Amino acid sequence: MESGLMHHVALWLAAFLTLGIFSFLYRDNTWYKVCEAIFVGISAGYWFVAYFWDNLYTKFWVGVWVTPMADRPDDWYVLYVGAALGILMLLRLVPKVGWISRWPLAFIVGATAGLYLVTYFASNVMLQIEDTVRPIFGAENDAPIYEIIGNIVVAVGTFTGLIYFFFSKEHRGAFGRAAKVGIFFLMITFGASFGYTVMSRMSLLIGRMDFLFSDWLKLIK
Amino acid sequence: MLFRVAIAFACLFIIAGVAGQPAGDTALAVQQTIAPVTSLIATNHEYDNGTGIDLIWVPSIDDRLAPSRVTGYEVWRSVVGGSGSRIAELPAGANKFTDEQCSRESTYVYSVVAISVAGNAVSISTAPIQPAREWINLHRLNLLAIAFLVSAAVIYFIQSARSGKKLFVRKIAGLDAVDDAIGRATEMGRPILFIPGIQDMDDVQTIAAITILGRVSRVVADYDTKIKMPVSRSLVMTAARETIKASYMAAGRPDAYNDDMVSYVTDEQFGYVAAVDGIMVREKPATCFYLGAFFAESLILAETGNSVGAIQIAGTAMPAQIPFFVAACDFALIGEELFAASAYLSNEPKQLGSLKGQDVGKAVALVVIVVGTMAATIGSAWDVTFMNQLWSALKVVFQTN
Amino acid sequence: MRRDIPLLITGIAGVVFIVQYFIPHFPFNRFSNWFSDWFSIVAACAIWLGALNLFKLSLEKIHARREGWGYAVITIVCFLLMTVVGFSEGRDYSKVGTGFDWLYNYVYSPLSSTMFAILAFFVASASYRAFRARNFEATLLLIAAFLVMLGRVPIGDLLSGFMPPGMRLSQLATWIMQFPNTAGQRAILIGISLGIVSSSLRLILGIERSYLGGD
Amino acid sequence: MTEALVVTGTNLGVVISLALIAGGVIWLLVRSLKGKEVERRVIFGFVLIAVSAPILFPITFHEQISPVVKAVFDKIESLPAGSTVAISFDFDPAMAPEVQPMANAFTRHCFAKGHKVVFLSIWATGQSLLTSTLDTVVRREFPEKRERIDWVNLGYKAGNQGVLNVIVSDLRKMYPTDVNAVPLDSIPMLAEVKAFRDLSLILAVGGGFPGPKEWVLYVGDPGNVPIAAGAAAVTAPQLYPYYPRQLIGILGGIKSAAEYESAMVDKYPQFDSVDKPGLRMMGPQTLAHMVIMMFIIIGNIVFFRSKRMRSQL
Repeated sequence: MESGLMHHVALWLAAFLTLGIFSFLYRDNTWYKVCEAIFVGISAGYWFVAYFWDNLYTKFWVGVWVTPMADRPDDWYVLYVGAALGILMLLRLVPKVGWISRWPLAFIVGATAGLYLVTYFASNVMLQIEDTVRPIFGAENDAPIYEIIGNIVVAVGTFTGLIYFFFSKEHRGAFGRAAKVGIFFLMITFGASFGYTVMSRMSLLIGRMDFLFSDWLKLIK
Repeated sequence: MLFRVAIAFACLFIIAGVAGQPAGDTALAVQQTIAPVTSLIATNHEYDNGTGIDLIWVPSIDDRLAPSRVTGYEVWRSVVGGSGSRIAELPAGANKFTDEQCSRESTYVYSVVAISVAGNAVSISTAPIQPAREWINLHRLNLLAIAFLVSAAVIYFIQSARSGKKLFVRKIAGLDAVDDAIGRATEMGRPILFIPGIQDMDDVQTIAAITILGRVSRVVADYDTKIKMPVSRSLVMTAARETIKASYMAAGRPDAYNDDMVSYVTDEQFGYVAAVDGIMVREKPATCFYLGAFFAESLILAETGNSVGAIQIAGTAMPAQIPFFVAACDFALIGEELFAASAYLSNEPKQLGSLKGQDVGKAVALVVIVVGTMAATIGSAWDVTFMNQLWSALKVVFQTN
Repeated sequence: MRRDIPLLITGIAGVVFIVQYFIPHFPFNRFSNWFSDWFSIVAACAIWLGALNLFKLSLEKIHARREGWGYAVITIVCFLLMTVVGFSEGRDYSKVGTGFDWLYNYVYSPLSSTMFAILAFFVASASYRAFRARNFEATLLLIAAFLVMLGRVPIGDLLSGFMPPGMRLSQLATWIMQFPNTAGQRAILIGISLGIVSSSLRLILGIERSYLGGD
Repeated sequence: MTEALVVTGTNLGVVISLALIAGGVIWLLVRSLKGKEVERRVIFGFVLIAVSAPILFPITFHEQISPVVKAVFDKIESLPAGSTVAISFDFDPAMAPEVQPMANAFTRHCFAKGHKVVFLSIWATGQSLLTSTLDTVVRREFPEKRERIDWVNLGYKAGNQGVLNVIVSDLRKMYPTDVNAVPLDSIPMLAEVKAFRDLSLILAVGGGFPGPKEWVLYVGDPGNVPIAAGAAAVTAPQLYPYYPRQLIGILGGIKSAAEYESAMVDKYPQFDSVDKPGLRMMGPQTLAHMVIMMFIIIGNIVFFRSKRMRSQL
């Protein structure tokens, strides 16, 4: 791969940065601050470059200029709309007309609101309801008992959980008790997700430790 | 739809008829070659922009022998007045195909070739067909109807609230704490930190965060508290500045506003978190708001905020991150509460009316869940026809595609 | 005027993007693709605003010799290094073997994965601090988390080894994830989507307008 | 049950680190009983020891394979030798510790069964991780397997699910050449593979977007190809709805990777000597989980203690 020296420099650099970030756990210190400054600079630069080449150049410039006419999709010209919105956005740099940048912003907000409204309605409300509506047990009664209990739990949990989210009705009486059961279900959900995630998070730390012990210090083969 | 059913029935009859023939006949007739596919029909693909044509056919009889003598099918298309070409290869047993590469200007003729080791058999060509495009996707009509119902409820309650009808809205603990939390920062002389998530303005959670920022910064402007808002997206920076500026103007203190209240850090998730963590331990904010779309950084932020003794109010609609906020923050807005927050904080009747509207949606969901589960259980356990019909009707209504 | 035009734009865009979902006919069938293209172009333009802001704040800090100005120098140098290398590599800037790729692999990536790994420590401190049986709700959270964690490691099955197969802790953990967890997630998801419907409507109808700023 | 917990690794280091943790926990407990809060850094210290000690002095458990994982194992076992299988590397360095062990185990399994493997990635960040699997597993452990005859590296293509949408019906349209610019038409092992729907199995390793879910929606369902997922533990629950109809099996997180490695060793003893990061990481995982559960217990002792003390006042 790389020459020996370059590889060593790379390893030591990566180790220096790794330990610098870890040092934050003890307390804020100069080493961490240096790593933080490097991180912000390098990553902001990364995205600046990536946005330029991937979006402005590859998407817009290539789309309206480089690609030969015959190979273009029939709606290539709409890319100009994007560029126009982008330029309006950049007018923010000119104090006198900076307010025009609200137009592209308003467009983005409106389009996002419209898109989310229908897609979330379709994929979450409709689909989740459809999934909840299922028999608790079937004709043959061959479903194992844990599954039957599970199905009841899903139906009751979804029902009471939704009741908890009601805003315009006071949580009192039977309704209040149902909402209370709902919050119990939510809490079990949160606990379970938390416990389940621990393994993922630990893996990341193990990965870093592995780098320090084996790649850098070569303590293990 | 009816037409399709008719075709399907026709095919079934043909299969049944063919299968019913004496076996000896076909065995004698087809020594070397194989039989072609039959009943090939081309129809317009419904509800598209005029690019699709559906093909359906009855597989070659030899495909039904075991082991099948047919190894696969080829679909050929020719433009009327032009040349033909092979557009697809399908495995044995296939009986339908959708050609999605059509042009509305052309008329097509299709044929299907059954392939075997011994030789190929070409079917009779379809009648010429031209794809059509439709204006409305009727498959989504159910979605349109239900979405319309819920939206109408929201708009109705907004209107009725406008006309002065009193509305009850339950307490949301995290939002009742907002004023106190800002007041605390003022007393301590420390800044408040507002983190609008790490997504851009094309995420509705970020937009919700910015609308809440509008209410929060209004209080901040009134109290003359310091607000710090590092962001990870440039568009969010622009929108947040507009929002805070408007709040300061509304509070009658435009001079106190400063663009540096909002600063861009970096688009990178963890680079941003590293910087925000640094800001937290150095400036020791009295109150932290984490509202918007969050990923793994949720717990890093919440634990660091806790270590500097900040009051933390969080809210997200990312199901995977809500548990961390619930566990590690003082107040957490769970899912839907994030979207209700700006309406709740505004305390304007028309905004609160929209909350009542979305409750109608929940009521519909509750009824469907109860009725549907009962129908499905009774229907399948005791085989009650009416219940089964009700169950499948509900399934159809809530199906999306 | 400065406020009415943007409100009109939001409303029209919102309605159009709802309607496009139901219309397969050109040009509606392309709208969502167009929007994602447009958005990526706008975001690529807007990052200039962000980068200039980062520069401005850092330079001000350095100029005034404010506390920590040295770190601002490091940030600017790193930013410039990355952009100069990135632009000089051309459009294949991220190909394996380029200088940009080297910086990505040995600077960006270790920093990013270490920051991510720090989360493991915070999971532990949050468990210690937050999982306390303050009330019934908190106790449920605690028990669910405890059981699922136990079920995910071999120790869990060792402890419950006396139970008949099918009722061991690992299976219990799976059951919790499969049923109660599904119920909670579903309620949350349905709620969120209805919340989105109503807040999107508020935006489209122009009732919610704080994001647009003042006059 | 005895079989599920065969602990190997019996050196002094294990004993010392376990003693260290046990002693520390007792010390913590005593302190807590005296009603003192524990500082965060102490907790961090415990996590550090619990994770690093088993890395330095490996402890491994034998994992019992669960049905969702076994389904994948059995599928690869049941394919006739010489079938063509694709492994997609759709992850980044941050996710790699969790999912790369799965990709490596899949690779070994496919080669051990004599299958042909198509490697690719639809994540830009996946290319270098794919290269590292080729270097450390394919070229080192299977030098007899020849590139473009037994395996091929298609590399990365930008376009997310758009790529999948195309390759399901036409591979050459998206990938005219492999990563070394060799035209696909001149690659012997791909002579029969015109599209991804011609494959016998696709192993989608990843966890973000696009990931296994997109493979199911854009390739598995329309192309009628069996798909198996190797996913990060965080995203695995979201894949369960697709099992077993649309996904033949799911590996979720490092635990499943360890189970798979255990199954591999049982079936193919020759792999006992290779690096098994899944099993290796289960040691630190187990210890870390135990330490965290200890903290929950101690945290509650502190809490009840202080509550009682308050009520006595």
